[in-house]
Amino acid sequence: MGRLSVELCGITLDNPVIPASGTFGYGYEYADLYDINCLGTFSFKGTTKEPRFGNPTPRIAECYAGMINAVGLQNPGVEKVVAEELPKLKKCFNKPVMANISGFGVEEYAYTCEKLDREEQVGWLEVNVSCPNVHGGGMSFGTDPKAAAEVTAAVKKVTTKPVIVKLSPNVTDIVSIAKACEDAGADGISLINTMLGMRIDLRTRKPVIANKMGGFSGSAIFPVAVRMVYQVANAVKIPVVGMGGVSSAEDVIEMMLAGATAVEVGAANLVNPYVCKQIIEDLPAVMDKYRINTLSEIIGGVK
Amino acid sequence: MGRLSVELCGITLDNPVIPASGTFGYGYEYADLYDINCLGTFSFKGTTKEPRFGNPTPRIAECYAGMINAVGLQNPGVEKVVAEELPKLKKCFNKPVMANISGFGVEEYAYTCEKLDREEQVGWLEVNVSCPNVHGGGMSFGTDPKAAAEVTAAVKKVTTKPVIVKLSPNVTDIVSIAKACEDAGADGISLINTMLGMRIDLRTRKPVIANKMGGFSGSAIFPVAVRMVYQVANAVKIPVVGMGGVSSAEDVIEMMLAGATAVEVGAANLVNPYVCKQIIEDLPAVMDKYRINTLSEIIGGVK
Amino acid sequence: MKQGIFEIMENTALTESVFKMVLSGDVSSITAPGQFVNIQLDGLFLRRPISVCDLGENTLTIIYKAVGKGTEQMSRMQPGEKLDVLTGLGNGYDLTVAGKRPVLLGGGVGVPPMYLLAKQLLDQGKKVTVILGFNTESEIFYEKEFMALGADVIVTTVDGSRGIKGFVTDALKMLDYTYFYTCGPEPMLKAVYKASTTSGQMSFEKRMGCGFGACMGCSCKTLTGYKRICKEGPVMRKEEILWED
Amino acid sequence: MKQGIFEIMENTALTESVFKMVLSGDVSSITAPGQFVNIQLDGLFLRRPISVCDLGENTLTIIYKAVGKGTEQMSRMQPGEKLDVLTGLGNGYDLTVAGKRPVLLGGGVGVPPMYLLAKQLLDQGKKVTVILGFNTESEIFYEKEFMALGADVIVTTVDGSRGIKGFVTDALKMLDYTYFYTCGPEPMLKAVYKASTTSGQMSFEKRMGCGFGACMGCSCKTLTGYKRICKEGPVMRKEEILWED
Repeated sequence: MGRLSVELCGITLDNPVIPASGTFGYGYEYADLYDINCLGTFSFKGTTKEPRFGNPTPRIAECYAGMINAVGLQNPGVEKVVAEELPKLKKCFNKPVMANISGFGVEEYAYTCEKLDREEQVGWLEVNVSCPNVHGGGMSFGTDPKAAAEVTAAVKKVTTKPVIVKLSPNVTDIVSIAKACEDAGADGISLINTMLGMRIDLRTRKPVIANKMGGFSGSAIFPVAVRMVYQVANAVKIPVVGMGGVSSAEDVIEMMLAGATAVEVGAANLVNPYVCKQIIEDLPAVMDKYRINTLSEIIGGVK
Repeated sequence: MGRLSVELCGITLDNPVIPASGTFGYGYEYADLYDINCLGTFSFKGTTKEPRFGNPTPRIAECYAGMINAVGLQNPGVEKVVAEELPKLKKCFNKPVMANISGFGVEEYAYTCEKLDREEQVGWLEVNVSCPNVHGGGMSFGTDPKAAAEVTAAVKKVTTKPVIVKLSPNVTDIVSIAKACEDAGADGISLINTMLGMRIDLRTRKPVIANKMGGFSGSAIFPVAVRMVYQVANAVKIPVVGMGGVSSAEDVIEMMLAGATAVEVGAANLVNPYVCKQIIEDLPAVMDKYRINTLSEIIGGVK
Repeated sequence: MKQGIFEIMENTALTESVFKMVLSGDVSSITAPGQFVNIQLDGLFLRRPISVCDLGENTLTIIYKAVGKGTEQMSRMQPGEKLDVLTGLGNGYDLTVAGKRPVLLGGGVGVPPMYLLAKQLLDQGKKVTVILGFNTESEIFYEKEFMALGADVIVTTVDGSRGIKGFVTDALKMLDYTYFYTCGPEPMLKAVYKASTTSGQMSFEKRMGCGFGACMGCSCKTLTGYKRICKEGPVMRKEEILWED
Repeated sequence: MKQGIFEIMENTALTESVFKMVLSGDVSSITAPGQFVNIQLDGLFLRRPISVCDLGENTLTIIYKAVGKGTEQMSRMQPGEKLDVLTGLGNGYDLTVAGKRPVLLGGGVGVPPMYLLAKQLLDQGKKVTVILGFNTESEIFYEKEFMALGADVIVTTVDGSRGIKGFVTDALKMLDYTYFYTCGPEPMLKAVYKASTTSGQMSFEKRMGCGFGACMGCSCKTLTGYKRICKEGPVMRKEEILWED
């Protein structure tokens, strides 16, 4: 175990830095730039049962210290991910990968998880409950403790791999949702997914993105993420993966002090494709500066 | 009626620019810098029944494109506001002012509103429902449609002045709360109050602010504010006052397109004390650029 | 793709709102005309993608229109200032299928990528005709530069204040050509698609997130599947285009 | 209070982490030693408050320690660069009550405001003793500058590497004085409060929001009511101080 290593649901990570789902594809674009085996792991593109093109374009808007995206879970569908993406991934990444799963109904989540459970390279299942529940009036699973717990329980039934439930921050009481997932058997919680945001183009007087609203991410949301990670880490016993606006080694440390066992980096990858590699390289010096011996010792260490 | 003027709950504003409560004191600090009669109006420091010192210090934290504050409603109490602050204000501000009211119980809100209702210079009562309900388990009034409606109804009983309910964004469903307030008689809705955020000092490993968490404001939160203003303006018939990260004439126009009748400017005042004056001066040229004849015509004009 | 720090050598106005910037740095990852670079600007979150207009051994020229926060900020920058730039993005134009007499059609800020393309096609001994479309005379730029390369240059203006009155397609109709390459606003691309009598390639513009294929922000549907404008594009072959109306 | 654009004339290191910056601009709103300025920095939201060390006709000197993002960024700035500065903030020291032999105690980055204060007291013909407290010899700055003003200067270091070994209060005990003025970290202020045998004034530091009295971010309780460190402070009279432990 090195200075940077942490344990996430029974699997040791060389370091806590994890590119977040949707900002790292299935790894190749980045593998062309650097050896992605330097990462703790990464969470691959949100995968659904069926292939999806996603939303109409424009899907992206600029914001102060952040961006909005409304990609809409574009992905080739789980069959193709298993048949084509994972074999390719194996060639450039030799660590367990985090499989990010989305769905629009409980059975759909379970179906996709079951398929990915059989894949050797999958270390963890990260279940994104921010999607709208099409059988439940369209509200996101992640805004209702019961719906989030239902998804968790259904997924747990079909896998022996650790299940990390990824929560939406667009809720009144994040703790109640995290606890419901824990009670339903979740092995970990990751948060925060993007915040719901909107921008309007003054020239056209139309929303900047075709979908009107979208997921707001980037440095701007960091303080909300730190707060929610702190609240959840203090309320559950399972490990918490912190994310939301992380873009530096300092941010990683702040998230870990708040209670994160590992830290995902999202929007920052899109601006600086080398950011995760740089954070990992920066960590030892920043740890020295703040007199941190090993990262695992500071998890939840805020006084 | 000039190009910039708008009507808010029956009172005409020369322009829609309103410094937000808590960033403009009772007006004097700024009256030393410029003639504050150029403003549409301003919302004075959140006033409670009893005098309050507020939270321990530090109360302020820096964030990417924003700040966190946990002042804790420091104010001299409504008696002193009526006896001392309002007479002083009259000397430097000759327009109706927006009285911002907070409370920790329904009766307390009503008490304070009733006192301020009698003051001639008060044009609107802006009722901040983000405070914790001490008789209701400490959850904020603004997170529960019923509690928010109860405060609204209690306040409406004791005043004939327009009541604008100021909503917290830290909720799953902002529309349900806005509608509950409208149904309870609110004459307007203002939003968004600050988002709950947290920062940790890496040196001390303590939260940056003494109160641990605080209200996150500044440009960073603008996309969330635009989204909520848009959602609420499309759901209620009463006027909406938009705020959250506004710092330029362009931001004012974006908020109005989203559905705001008037726009409050908060954290930006603390960084550039002249910002509201500058926005008002910039508006005509920015309106020309985007081919806007009068501001009142663009309210809710997003396509 | 490469990330590099570039120094501004020149940043001058070509028209009221169009600027030419010459950057010095490592351009080794740029392999084809029609590729673009993605520029980081202080205080802005996303990079700004801008197509490459010309290449030297250690320099690269971009031409951009100051229309938003990012490009307006760029227009105020001075020689000597530095920029963080991702280079070598996108597929670029395929020159091998040009035939003997290719025609290049650029509209407004779609004109710049035609320059490097014309240069390389002329180097290969092709007879190159370039049609440059603008709204009005005051917006015209780079006409002389294309002439200096040795291309036949036709200018069109919508208001007829210079050259042929009308659109680039009005000039196209009068030409005999083996292949076309084009870049410009989508309505123009559509018009060229319809008016052209040969095969060709067109460069598309879409709001991007990353610019290097990671975020799926700029996806589009084509007759050969989903593509990312930033990665499998921005250049598409006429045969694969699916207009979504 | 005034808002103004200032040009950096000088920005040099006095120790490993302490820097002296001379700014040129309109200083007319600065009325007393012990006041501060509030500086806007690119990419940071809140301004950074820094106390005034010296004043010229159109210049102002600040001395700051590079400890966080803001001050580290300042330390990398070059002469010729411009800064947006709010000047004339805070009450400052009241010189009228100094008596004949005031003592000034500065600790670390609390030393700078003592300089303008010493200068003005000496101009009024007072006999001024200055006690400068540091941790160790390598952190000492401005000793010679205080001497050049004509003040009696005593240096203390915690580790005894220079001057008196110990704290400023160890030097204070040996002096005969009519009044004290002090600025430094809170434990030092507390020690001076206890050790001093006369009345005096102390300057407090607190994290601020606006710096001009609007946000109530830096409030404190005193024996004479609630005060804002940025407006009714940063200087408090010994008699009004309420230590909150």
